[in-house]
Amino acid sequence: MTTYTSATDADRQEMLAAIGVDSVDALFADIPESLRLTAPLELGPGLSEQEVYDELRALAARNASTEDETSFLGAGMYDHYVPSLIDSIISRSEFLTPYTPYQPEVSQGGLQAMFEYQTAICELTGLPVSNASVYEGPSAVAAAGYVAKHTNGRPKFIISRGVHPHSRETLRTHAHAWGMEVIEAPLQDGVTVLPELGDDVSAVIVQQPNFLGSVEDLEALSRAAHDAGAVAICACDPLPLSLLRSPGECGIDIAVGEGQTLGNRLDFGGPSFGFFATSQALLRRIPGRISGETRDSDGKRGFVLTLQTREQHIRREKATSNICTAQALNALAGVIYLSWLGQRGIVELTELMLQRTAYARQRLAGLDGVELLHEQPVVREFAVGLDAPVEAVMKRCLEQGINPGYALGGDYPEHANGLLIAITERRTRAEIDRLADVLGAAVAAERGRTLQEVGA
Amino acid sequence: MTTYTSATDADRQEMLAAIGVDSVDALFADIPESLRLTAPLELGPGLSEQEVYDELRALAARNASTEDETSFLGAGMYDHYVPSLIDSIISRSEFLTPYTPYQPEVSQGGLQAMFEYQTAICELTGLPVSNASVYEGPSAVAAAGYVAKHTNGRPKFIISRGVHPHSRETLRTHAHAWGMEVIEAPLQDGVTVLPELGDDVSAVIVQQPNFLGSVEDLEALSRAAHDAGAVAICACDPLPLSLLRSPGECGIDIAVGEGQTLGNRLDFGGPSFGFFATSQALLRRIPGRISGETRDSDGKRGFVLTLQTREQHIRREKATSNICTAQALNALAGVIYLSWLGQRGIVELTELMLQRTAYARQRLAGLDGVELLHEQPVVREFAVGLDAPVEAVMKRCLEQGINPGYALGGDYPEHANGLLIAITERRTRAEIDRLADVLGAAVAAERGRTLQEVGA
Amino acid sequence: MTLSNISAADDELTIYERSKPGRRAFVAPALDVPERPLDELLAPALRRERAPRLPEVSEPEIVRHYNRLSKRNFDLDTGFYPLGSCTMKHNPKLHERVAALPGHAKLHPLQRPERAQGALELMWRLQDALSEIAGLPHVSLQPSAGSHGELAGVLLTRAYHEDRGEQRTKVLTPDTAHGTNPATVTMAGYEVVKVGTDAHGNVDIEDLRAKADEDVACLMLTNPSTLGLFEPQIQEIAEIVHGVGATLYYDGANLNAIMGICRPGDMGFDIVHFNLHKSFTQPHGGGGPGAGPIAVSDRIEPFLPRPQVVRRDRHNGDGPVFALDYDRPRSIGRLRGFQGNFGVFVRSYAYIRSLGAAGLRDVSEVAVLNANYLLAKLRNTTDPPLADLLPVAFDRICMHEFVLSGAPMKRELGIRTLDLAKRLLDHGVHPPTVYFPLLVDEALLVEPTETETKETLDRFADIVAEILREAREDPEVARTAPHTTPVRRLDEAAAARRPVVRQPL
Amino acid sequence: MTLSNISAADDELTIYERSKPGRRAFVAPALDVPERPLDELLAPALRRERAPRLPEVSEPEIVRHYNRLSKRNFDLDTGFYPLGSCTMKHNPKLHERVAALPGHAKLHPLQRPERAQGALELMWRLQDALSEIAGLPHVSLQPSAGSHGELAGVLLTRAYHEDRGEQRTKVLTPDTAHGTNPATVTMAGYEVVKVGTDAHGNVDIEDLRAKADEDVACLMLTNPSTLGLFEPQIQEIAEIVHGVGATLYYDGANLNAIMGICRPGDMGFDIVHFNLHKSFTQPHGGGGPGAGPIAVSDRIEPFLPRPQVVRRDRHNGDGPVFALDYDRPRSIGRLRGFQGNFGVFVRSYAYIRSLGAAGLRDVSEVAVLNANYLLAKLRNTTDPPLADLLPVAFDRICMHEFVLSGAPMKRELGIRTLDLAKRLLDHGVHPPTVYFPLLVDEALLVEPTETETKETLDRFADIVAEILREAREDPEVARTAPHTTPVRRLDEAAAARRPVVRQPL
Ligand SMILES: Cc1ncc(COP(=O)(O)O)c(C=O)c1O
Ligand SMILES: Cc1ncc(COP(=O)(O)O)c(C=O)c1O
Repeated sequence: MTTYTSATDADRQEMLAAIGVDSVDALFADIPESLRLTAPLELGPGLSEQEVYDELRALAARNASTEDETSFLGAGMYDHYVPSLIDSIISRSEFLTPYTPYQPEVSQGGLQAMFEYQTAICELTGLPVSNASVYEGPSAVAAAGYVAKHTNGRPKFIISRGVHPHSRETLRTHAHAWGMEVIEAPLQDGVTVLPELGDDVSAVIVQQPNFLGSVEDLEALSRAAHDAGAVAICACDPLPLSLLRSPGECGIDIAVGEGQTLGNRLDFGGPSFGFFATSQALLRRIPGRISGETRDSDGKRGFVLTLQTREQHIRREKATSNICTAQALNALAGVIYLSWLGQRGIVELTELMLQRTAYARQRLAGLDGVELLHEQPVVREFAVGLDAPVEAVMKRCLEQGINPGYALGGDYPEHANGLLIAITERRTRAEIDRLADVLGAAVAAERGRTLQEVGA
Repeated sequence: MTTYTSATDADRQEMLAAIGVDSVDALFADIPESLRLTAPLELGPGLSEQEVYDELRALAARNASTEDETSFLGAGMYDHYVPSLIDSIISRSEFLTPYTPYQPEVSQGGLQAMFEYQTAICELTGLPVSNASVYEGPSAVAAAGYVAKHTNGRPKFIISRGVHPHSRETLRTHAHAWGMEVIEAPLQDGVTVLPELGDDVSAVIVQQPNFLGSVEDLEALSRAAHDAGAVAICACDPLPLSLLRSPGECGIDIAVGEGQTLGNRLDFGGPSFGFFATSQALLRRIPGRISGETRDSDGKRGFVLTLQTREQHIRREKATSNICTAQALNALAGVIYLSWLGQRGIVELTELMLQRTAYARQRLAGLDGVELLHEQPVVREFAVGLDAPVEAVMKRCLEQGINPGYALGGDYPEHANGLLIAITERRTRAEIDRLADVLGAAVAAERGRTLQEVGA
Repeated sequence: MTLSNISAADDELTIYERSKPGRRAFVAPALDVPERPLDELLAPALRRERAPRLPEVSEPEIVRHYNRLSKRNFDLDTGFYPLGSCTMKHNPKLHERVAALPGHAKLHPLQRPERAQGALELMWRLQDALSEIAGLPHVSLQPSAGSHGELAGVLLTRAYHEDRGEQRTKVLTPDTAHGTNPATVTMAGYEVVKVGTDAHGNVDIEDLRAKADEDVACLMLTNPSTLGLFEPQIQEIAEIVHGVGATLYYDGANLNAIMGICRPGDMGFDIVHFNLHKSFTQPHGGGGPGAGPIAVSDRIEPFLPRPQVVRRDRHNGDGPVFALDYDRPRSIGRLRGFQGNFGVFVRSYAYIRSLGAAGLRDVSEVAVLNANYLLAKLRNTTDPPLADLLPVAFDRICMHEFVLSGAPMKRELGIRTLDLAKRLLDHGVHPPTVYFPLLVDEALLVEPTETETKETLDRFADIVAEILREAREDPEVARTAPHTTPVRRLDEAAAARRPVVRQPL
Repeated sequence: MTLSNISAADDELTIYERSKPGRRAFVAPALDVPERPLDELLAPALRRERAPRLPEVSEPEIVRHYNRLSKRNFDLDTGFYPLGSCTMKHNPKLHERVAALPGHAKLHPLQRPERAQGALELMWRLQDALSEIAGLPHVSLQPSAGSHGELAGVLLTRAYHEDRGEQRTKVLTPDTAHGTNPATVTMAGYEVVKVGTDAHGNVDIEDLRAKADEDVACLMLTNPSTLGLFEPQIQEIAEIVHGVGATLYYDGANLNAIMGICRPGDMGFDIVHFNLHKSFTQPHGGGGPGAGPIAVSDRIEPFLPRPQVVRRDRHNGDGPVFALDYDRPRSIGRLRGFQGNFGVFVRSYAYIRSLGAAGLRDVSEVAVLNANYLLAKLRNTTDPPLADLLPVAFDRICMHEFVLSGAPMKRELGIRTLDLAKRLLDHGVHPPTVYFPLLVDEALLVEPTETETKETLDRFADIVAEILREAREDPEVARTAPHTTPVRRLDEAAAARRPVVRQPL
């Protein structure tokens, strides 16, 4: 059994003596006899480090990672290259192990990094204020809804069907507790069409680019929201934002999003981080930590957690949110990644994805039995419809070592055989060509089968 | 193309202006025109980080590592479990990136670690003095020979055939330049038999346990050496030393060895480190760095590189060795590993290997067509002879995902079908049983084939 | 002798202040497809005029910048970190290694379940272990942190009551509760009602009785409480709460005191959250990531978040398969995207496997032993008399942490708890949690954890004594502390008055 | 205000001083075979009575101990490290990642070649690249460091001459040579003969002519020299050396100045060693590991160490196979075990692939540009007049490094080069190499490398100026420096007088 405690038997005896009790059990006297466990927990014996390593390696070996297949999966998290310097920095114990920086004098490293992070997020979103991170993308959408609720107290959310299904469901989970209604705005030709917006609408929530990959007309959407006196909320994908008009320019009040693509690994969905940026007007309603600049008693610049009167530990039931531990280390990876990309690099990276995605879209559109679900401009992801059962087609592709993407049918019954395909900088032309060949063959084969069946 | 330089075009112009030349070429004016390259080197274009990573991953994938097969390979380097804390400590830039500690006031971390390391090596070898590391095992044997040469100036080395073949060859490479003769002492029943030792013998060199796994009678061997006025040198394996009588107890003058087994990965043979420990008498003849305790101007304890008058940068042609850069980071891994094992742990680990090795030896000895090459006591490794062509047998085992060990024939023609098998704590009973089954079957099959051939 | 220091000044630049046009670290992989005009792919009207302003720096500059920044942080691998309620225990290095295995780190969250069996089985086994530890049959790993787990718990409570046709309006929390409890209650659409604490530091049973009525949906409790005291009347409390049909919620932040010793489920709790980044060693990362799984009783199970990791036995004897079950009609729905903070699960699972049942129990025994020893050590210090200057808030055997009051110290020596905390920084020790719980004047909440040595505890007691002796001579030293940190005491008020929350460019 | 510091004292314990009986980190895997009596497996006579005394510490203690120790080191990722002759350039983080891939890190050195094709191909490609950079056709990767490469080179020289039936006795080295050069000559069984340096810092050709005779086996040269100067008469030198039938050896420690600009092979060198831990970014590790591959001409090739990595083309068109060639009858034999420091090869290969031909040339251009800029910046500093106080040893355009003399500073200001070096430590900068080369009085050898920014060079010049201004006011500050380091100036003489080289237990 591994142990991380240092108390030797001699230590224990000395310590008990100092306390003035004769056994460790005596320390648990406050626990009613009837509640004390008499048998050990059913967890089995502890193992040595090597045994645990071997067990976890065996489990990990039963997962097909992006190293084991050519993956075109995206749909909210993406296979980007994570530069080596991120691991080497965030694995430093000084970043990895401290708690939330409650003692700023010995936490300047973390606090300054948060300040740098906030600056970069403001630049990406075109908004003046960012917090230091929230949990992740979909819960950030709900958190934005909570801000809207407090801002205008109206009973309805209008959310586009172009918003990630997980975000929509997460919002619903929360809205129910707030006694609020969630209405979905449909997509037409791949982009959002808003219904009439009455004065009962608290917020309009869209995604940029949306779940099917389309670039939305953010300006029109936020104008519509504002005309109705509603808060305009946008969930956005940070890398495409390097090319697209920013939420801020388009009049969005709250921009949130999933930060995984900024230097965080996939980790089967987490931990990553959510970003949360707002207009100046909403500064004091933001959830979570914010790092702010100040001076020390010698007049030297320093950073502290600021505007804490928003937070649970000060305001308790009146807090703007209950969030406490967030995702600081993942946000740190985010700002390191953005510094690594740099002002020109982020554009070059996104343009590379834009070009390869356009190439892939064209290649696939040219296949028999494959057509585009929409013709809207896209950046890193696009959707196609197959004239064959998508499940069977995917199985065939997987046998060739290609994971062709995300099947849309579950979330979009109207696209029963829809497939969402992501092209990051990791996917080369050769891999895209291979996808086209394999997918084309798989669709042809499946159509053949269905025809036969019909024939039969 | 990746770049790690920060000089922008503007920087370059400013810098050239400050220097007072108008082009970078002007800085190379001292290089004769005829020597200046006019065409770029034929190395191809630089690549992005992700492209280099992908290329190296592809290369690495073409190697069968200890994760890809069940390996019983040893013969000088062993598949031990390297605890996670070693990576996390030695990957800290403060240990990874500094140069040799020429400025002790800002190198106390490295220097104190060396001091701790030297202490642990002294404890393992039972000798009073250790340096801070040499390159690796075999070159350490040659380095020990060099000390002996300087000590008595005699013309002959007697080296046991139980010493690692690479060590013997490395010694020969050096001895030739020193105008010295290298005579090999044979093995009988797996242990060294020394010839008559005359007064022309500079040093007697043995290995513990020897290359065939046998525990040698170190005391008898060093007594013989001393009786002839020769230096007694032992190349030893540090983990078995936790159970075996130490070289110091046995009268050995110089104990050296390969340090890979102490917390260093296999790395296809390097980098690891060599350790080098001696009697007090040889203190001033030791090669390489030594960390020593001293005081600072406030009287505080500190550590410095000491006895530097032995070294090349002070003594130049009179130095005890030419070594400069050694293997500090690997030796650091070594002392961390020894601290991790601890006084009891190192014994527990070695006893586990002892038991499993005994079990494996018995299992294999029981197989038809497999017999032990010797009956001597062993710790982590033993040798068997096969009644079948070893090469063909190994191929069959490898097809089953088992690498059965090291074929001895190349180094020991007298054991044409000999196999050297190592059992570390990584090899479980289940794997040993599997080895027995697979090896047994392979030998049987090959004997069958040879019989047929004979029959035919 | 005055020492100028140019390098220090350089230490304080931000990454933006290091930026210089034309510098770069990233280079893009070669464009390998026919290039099409940008306007064709993205009409100018859709594009931003100016790229976001990001730093322009080389790899060496980035590495040095963040490396130096890191040295301006205090961390757990550097020194003692007795931050009460945060369980700053050692983070085993093995956990980082196994979390980084490509099969974990590079696994896409939407990978098909049949191609992610290892991950799903790991999650299932972790659920199973947490269920055993909590003494409750069902677990959801989805919540991202403790407060997220609290929200899940209260939303489950709502779903439970609504399912029974009840509309309850209030949630009870003790006045010792952590801030996230009341904040969660509000966020879940309930009204907070405070329950008092009695003279022994326990829940004021009478007050509880008075306030527990049919409008109460839930009582949220931390046990041991934030005072570090085990609630001996917990069974009676459970009866009262269940008596009015409310649920009993367990805030698991303090679970480190009782693992393998007793179980919330056995105490009558309906819902428990775990802080995997406390009791189960996920490193805190300077403010996350964490994970806040919840364990619940049978009656709460139908409402658990979607999806649930389930194990299905195959009848062909092929061994079980693990799946994501979305078919949960009464579920409260999702709380976040995908399956939760999987990387955290890997670490906590490795921890539980390493220690096993006996190891986990030993964790709690030593955590409680260390706390009581440090408390005794402090109280037995006579120069100065710490028992008088820093009295323990409630004079009882404590669990894994204890609360001192700095009020007498403030009166006698003229230094506040904050000053003591800041002066501790000069001694290379992280201060305990200060001014929490609110109940205690000038509170210090001290949690040593089980991974600290007796020597470290002794040193801490010596340092505290030394600081107070020093204050007796010259309180100014502590009042103006810290003196040896990268920056001196920072003006938080000024920061809040004129917030500068991003770098002006 | 005096600040006591208990924690600092604790910082200074050794791992042995932290040891406490019964503590442990390691636990053994379960014994899964029938246990046999120890005496049966190892007779008592073979066993040691007492186990080696190793520290008894827990994982948290080990981690904290070495983590804290690390903070007592200055390192390249923390600040400027212009240590002349050591090429302290940035160590790219990618290299650590690729070196750690299991296919590299967990590959046994005796793995059968057909199952290690990736590793052998990588080595072959690295040989190929180094051969191209050196301008010599054959490469051996075996030597473990620069001085090991030197030894290989001189042993090759011996083999070459002996093969031709010659017994030569002397090796020439310039008086500016690094200490490893003469030490190597002795170790290889030759006698050292020093060649002088002329007024311009070049090899004294007349002296060379005088000493170059038929007994000379080799001339070892560093070009650029340890003075940071390129030897313009190199071709003439080659003629002289080859004229007497000797070999010309190139110490590659300074290769960083000329990569892609000119090649030792073209200059007439027969043997070159590389320091992969200098020019090719292997991190120094506080004193290794490194690697010192050698490149040689055709006439030296037959004597290269065993084994050589070779590429064999298959005739079935299957693409090449890579093998270890042991069949080299005239080889000098092995210099070490196995195939060399493979982990270092992986990093250096990754470096060469990342930069490519243009990138490597840019490295040398910027290395030389940075050095000349810093030199100019220092010489143009008027307060104080650094050109007078710290004059450059030879007034020429330098290559990647340059030598200053602290002699005037010592005369005028009363502080020695050593004092300046120690005072630099207080400014968070690592000093240049001091008192080498021996030729120059109070020498400072400054090598900025190409990965430093102009701002860093400017700051360094400012710091030097500031230290000298400070010394003008009060030389005592520098004489007693450093003041802000973990320890103050250490007494090296005392350490050597009564050597304590291990912890007494
Ligand atoms: C008692 C208690 N409850 C809840 C929380 C909130 O947990 P988290 O920070 O993971 O959201 C904390 C964290 O400090 C706590 O101490
Ligand atoms: C000029 C010169 N030659 C040779 C060496 C020796 O190289 P190594 O330390 O790798 O043995 C050095 C190292 O400092 C050097 O500077």
